[in-house]
Amino acid sequence: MVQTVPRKRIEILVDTPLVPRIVGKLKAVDISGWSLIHVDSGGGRAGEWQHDDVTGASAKTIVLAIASDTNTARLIDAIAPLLDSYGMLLTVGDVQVVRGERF
Amino acid sequence: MVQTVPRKRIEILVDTPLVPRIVGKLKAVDISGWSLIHVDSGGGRAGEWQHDDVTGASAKTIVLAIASDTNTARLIDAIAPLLDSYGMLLTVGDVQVVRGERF
Amino acid sequence: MVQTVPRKRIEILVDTPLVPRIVGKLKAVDISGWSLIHVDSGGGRAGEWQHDDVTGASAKTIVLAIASDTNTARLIDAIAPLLDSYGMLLTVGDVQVVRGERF
Amino acid sequence: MIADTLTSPVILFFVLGFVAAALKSDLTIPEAFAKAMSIYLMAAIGLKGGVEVSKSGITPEIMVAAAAGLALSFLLPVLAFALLRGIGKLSKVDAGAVAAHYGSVSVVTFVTAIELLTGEGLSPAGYMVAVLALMETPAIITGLMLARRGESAEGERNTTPWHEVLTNASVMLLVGSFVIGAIAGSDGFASVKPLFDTGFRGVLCLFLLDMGLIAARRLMQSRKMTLRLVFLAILLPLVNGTIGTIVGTVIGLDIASAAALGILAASASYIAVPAAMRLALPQADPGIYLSMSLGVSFPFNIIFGISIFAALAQALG
Amino acid sequence: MIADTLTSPVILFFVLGFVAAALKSDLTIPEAFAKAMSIYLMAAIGLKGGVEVSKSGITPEIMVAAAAGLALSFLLPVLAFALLRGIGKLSKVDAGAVAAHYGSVSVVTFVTAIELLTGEGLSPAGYMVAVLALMETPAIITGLMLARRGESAEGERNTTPWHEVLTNASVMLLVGSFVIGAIAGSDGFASVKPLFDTGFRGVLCLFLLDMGLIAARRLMQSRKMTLRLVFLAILLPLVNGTIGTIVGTVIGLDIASAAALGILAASASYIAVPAAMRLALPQADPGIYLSMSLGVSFPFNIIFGISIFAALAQALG
Amino acid sequence: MIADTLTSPVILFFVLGFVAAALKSDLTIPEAFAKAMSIYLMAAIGLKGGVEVSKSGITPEIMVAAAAGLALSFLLPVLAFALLRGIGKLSKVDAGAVAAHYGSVSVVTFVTAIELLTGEGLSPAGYMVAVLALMETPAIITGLMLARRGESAEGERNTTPWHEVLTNASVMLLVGSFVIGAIAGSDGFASVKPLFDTGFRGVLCLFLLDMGLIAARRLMQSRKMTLRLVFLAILLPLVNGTIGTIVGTVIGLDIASAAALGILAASASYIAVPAAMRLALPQADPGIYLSMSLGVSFPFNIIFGISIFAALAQALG
Ligand SMILES: Nc1ncnc2c1ncn2[C@@H]1O[C@H](COP(=O)(O)O)[C@@H](O)[C@H]1O
Ligand SMILES: Nc1ncnc2c1ncn2[C@@H]1O[C@H](COP(=O)(O)O)[C@@H](O)[C@H]1O
Ligand SMILES: Nc1ncnc2c1ncn2[C@@H]1O[C@H](COP(=O)(O)O)[C@@H](O)[C@H]1O
Ligand code: NA
Ligand code: NA
Ligand code: NA
Repeated sequence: MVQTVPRKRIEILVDTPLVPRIVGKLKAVDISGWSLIHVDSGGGRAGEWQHDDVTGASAKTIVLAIASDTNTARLIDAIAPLLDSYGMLLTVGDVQVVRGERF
Repeated sequence: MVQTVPRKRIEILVDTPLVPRIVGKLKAVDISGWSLIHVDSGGGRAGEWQHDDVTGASAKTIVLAIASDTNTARLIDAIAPLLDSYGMLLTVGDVQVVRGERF
Repeated sequence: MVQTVPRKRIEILVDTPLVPRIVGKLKAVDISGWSLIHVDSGGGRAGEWQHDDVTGASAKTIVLAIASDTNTARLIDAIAPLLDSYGMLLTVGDVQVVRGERF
Repeated sequence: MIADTLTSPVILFFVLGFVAAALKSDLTIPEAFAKAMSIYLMAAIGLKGGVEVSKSGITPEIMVAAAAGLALSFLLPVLAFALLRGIGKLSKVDAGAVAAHYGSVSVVTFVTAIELLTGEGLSPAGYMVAVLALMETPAIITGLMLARRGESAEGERNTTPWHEVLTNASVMLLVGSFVIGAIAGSDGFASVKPLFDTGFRGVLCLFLLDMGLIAARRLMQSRKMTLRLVFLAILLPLVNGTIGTIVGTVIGLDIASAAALGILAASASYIAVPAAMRLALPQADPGIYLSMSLGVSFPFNIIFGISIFAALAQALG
Repeated sequence: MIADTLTSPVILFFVLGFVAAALKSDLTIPEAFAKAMSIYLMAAIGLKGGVEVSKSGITPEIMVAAAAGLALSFLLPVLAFALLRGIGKLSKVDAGAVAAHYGSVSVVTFVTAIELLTGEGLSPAGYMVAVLALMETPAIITGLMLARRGESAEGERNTTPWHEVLTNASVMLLVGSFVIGAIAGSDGFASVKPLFDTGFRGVLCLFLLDMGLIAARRLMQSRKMTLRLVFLAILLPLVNGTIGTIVGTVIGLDIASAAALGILAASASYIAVPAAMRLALPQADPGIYLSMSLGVSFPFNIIFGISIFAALAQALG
Repeated sequence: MIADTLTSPVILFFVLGFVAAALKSDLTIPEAFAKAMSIYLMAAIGLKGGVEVSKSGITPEIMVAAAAGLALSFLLPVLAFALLRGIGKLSKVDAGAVAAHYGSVSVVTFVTAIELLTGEGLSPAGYMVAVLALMETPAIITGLMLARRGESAEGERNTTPWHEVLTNASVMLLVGSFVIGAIAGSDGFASVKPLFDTGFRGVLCLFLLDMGLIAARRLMQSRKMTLRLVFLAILLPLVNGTIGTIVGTVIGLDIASAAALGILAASASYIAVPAAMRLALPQADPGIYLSMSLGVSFPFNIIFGISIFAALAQALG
């Protein structure tokens, strides 16, 4: 069977206007790539939002990144101080990655 | 290092017209938030579907919710009876959440 | 409490034009269904891309499939040789599936 | 008329879409563009209908046509249900769901009919837009009653989604722009006419291109269609359309409006009713009702039905 | 004018959207369609403004109007800030963020005003488009200064996102098509006029339909609006609009352009400024500034504000 | 002509997009809107071409032009391949992939050329749309053959995606609407002309705005462009366009059609061919072929190429 390596699957739900800042943090801790997943709408304590409400300011996006344990820990440390003011949601899960040496 | 807490990552793939019902169930079991992820198309035993086929009735959406173990168990119990007739797909995974006390 | 079964959650990030090929592989190893998640943009070693750049050729899509361990292993073996030339990213995680006997 | 129909760009674009999908071309119309076009088409016919009614006022003829439309939408599902159970061998739940679709209407079929009829010098009355809006929902009630007859209320009982049905997008948009047209009148309409009138037929071409793609893909991807169901998806428009045209003639509508009523009766919903059924009858199989209404009846009505009921109305009128 | 306003299709579509959302209808306008319409509207008014200025050339009057617009955008937030702190009881950060919105402008309010005023025979000068573009950003600077006054630079200091603010989409598009219109002139514009001129009012109807939906949903989903804030979201347009109209009259603008300057001052941003605030003041609550500008002030300006400042300009002029 | 070109709104919007992206503005055109516009543009030119051919019938001249187009598309990649290997230092696989792009065509470049040429009183013949459609695919075959020459069939051999190539969206849409135009003729076209003719140039402006954004972003985000490749992305259009214009003149086309053939030869695909290459040659680097065709050759052709080959055709004709 093909070799797999354990990596972290990081999901950051964040206001769309703030995505470039998050991507900046990812680059700063040497995470090599990211993908932005389209979120249509959502709801939480602050009420509900829809992607399609002209003012891009209330839309949210999921930043998905696969990273090594070390880089993940560095990212969490870098991002944690922003979590409250930015209203972010950050989850980390375990995955196996095929040919994952490059992450 | 920043503190993380273990939580459940619940993914429910469901017909788009039924999403409000699922969100109702989430609220009923005190899950505080949810996000809807855009699914473009898919296929299964009942054939294939595309999001862009005018009749919204065949589109599907992923309801993503991060929740505590207790709330997750309550949600599963609440939703399980509907799984067949609604044609849903419900998965639960483990994640670490940063500053996750509020979930 | 409702019964759940352990399954694999497979995520394949791949160039949109190649999705039909991946779906063909899924069918070939008897994975019963799949869903395509919309990715808006991303970045990696080869630079950045956006979904909205007229030429569909640089867009990427996530193929999501829930499958049994056996089928997952067969899929990985079938897809691994393509990983490099196709520029794919393949991750596998563990999830619990409700009423998952059919996967 | 059928020859004119088949060389009209509107129909030819539908055929192009159908052929492209049958050849498995990757041609697709972005969802947002298709929705934009359908919003445009509904706003445009609503406005135009309202402007016309602002001229005539609410006449007894309008009331009669409205009553006829309501009655048809309430009653046609009963006949359809019988045929779907008898010939189609469908379960009660599936037969009820399908019957609701055929009692309700398809906005695009109606719009296409208006364009083609008007091209033949047969303009249906403006108030038919209001009849269209009225016919969208009653069939849902009848269909649900038929599907649930004798059903004991066990488990999580799915109640009728009244709210969703009464405020559904196309009813709001049609009724709303009809009212706006009636308030604004010809003068108020003049300033928006370049968009809503001049471009109409061209937009309809592109929209039918998409509908051709969708209808053909639906047919090819469906795993639920039996020959019996295909047969019924042609029989029901014929039966319903004939009834509708006769009713229209009997209540004294002009030829064009009687034909339009026939086409409304013949057409089957594929947006509002499926959404309602998914909520109220989740156990009914969408593969059946969508394939029948969208995959078979829609193309049949566009290509043949419109001409058939126009001819029938002329023969009767 | 208010009676004409209320029977104009443009406003009636806005009302339709508002009512549909209030009834919780599932009517929605696809995001891509809404963005497409707003790009179209901005390109169209930019072009038309530029073509007009290509005829008149850059006159002293234009320079004065531009200076007045800049000054208003810089200074109006100061007054707003005081009212938001005093009456609204907002924190310094929230008050600064909201003040920036009210100093800046709403393109759609401006476009709707142009249409309604022109319908009354009151066409504002073409260069007001340039004034619109100039007024978008200065308020952001003032708002940020007010929010941060006395703040010690602790933790991750959020710097002013100069680059994002100066190159934001609507500024680029308005200024760009203004310049294109000025270069192309009437002759160059002739070839694209069918799209950018003829269809304009109809597109505005559909866009305001969407804005009605969005404004009402925003109001209903908000959990942050207090009566005080609703009151302020009506008071601020009245105060700012009055100041703007007076300034316009005093500096010698024609009646229509003075009214337009009043409406610019009254209008509140809901695209460019929220995006900038999210970056520069992430701790400010979007629930407050979006609900005020989009949920209350926008509808107020569209339905009442335009008529009010038109009447004021006529009274003063 | 170049002076007219540079003050045409069509080109100025392209420049605006390019500048906005270069300034890293957040201005973007929603994907669905861009696709909608490209569907509209293709349907419109297909229809117009078909209507014209419905008047002239299929003449020997058309057959000759079609044959010339096919031959160019088949053969131009051979020369391009040599230059890409020699000057560009590309691998065989990358050179074959790039060569296929330059043998094929860009619909938008063609459409822009038609508009600009027509503005100068030089209308290419209607059948050139058919030539455009014919030139899309042959280059793919040649490019793949060149890339695979001498390659041993090891591993998972990637076969030519015949089906995808032959039924690709733009071929279906161009050929389909061409046929519809030919069937409907002038009379049938009249009813849809307001949409497909009147609005055309305005839509092209907005579409080129998007293309400007995309071309500049592609250039800036690319990490694969060397000076040699930039040079080739300008040389290849010049060489191919000169050959195309000469061939057009030699086979006896009128000046405008010869210029159009030159522009088709000069233009490089960035939709159909990249998709085919991704499937058939996944190991070729999309960063190279997209940056060359979309980032360099497309802007070059739009701004300079069209004028150059128009001048050349006039000099030769
Ligand atoms: N438990 C959750 N699971 C998934 N998404 C959430 C959750 N809580 C919040 N969200 C998302 O985050 C947004 C803001 O949440 P809140 O700050 O609680 O209003 C919501 O609108 C959702 O899109
Ligand atoms: N570590 C990662 N996490 C998430 N997505 C990634 C990652 N690396 C690459 N990607 C995605 O894969 C695409 C191609 O990556 P690359 O081949 O490194 O340029 C990127 O543009 C991203 O969309
Ligand atoms: N194993 C699976 N993994 C991911 N998505 C699935 C899977 N099975 C089904 N789906 C999704 O659920 C939809 C309905 O599945 P089915 O009921 O099997 O036709 C499919 O069209 C897919 O979008
Ligand atoms: Na019917
Ligand atoms: Na203002
Ligand atoms: Na070429």
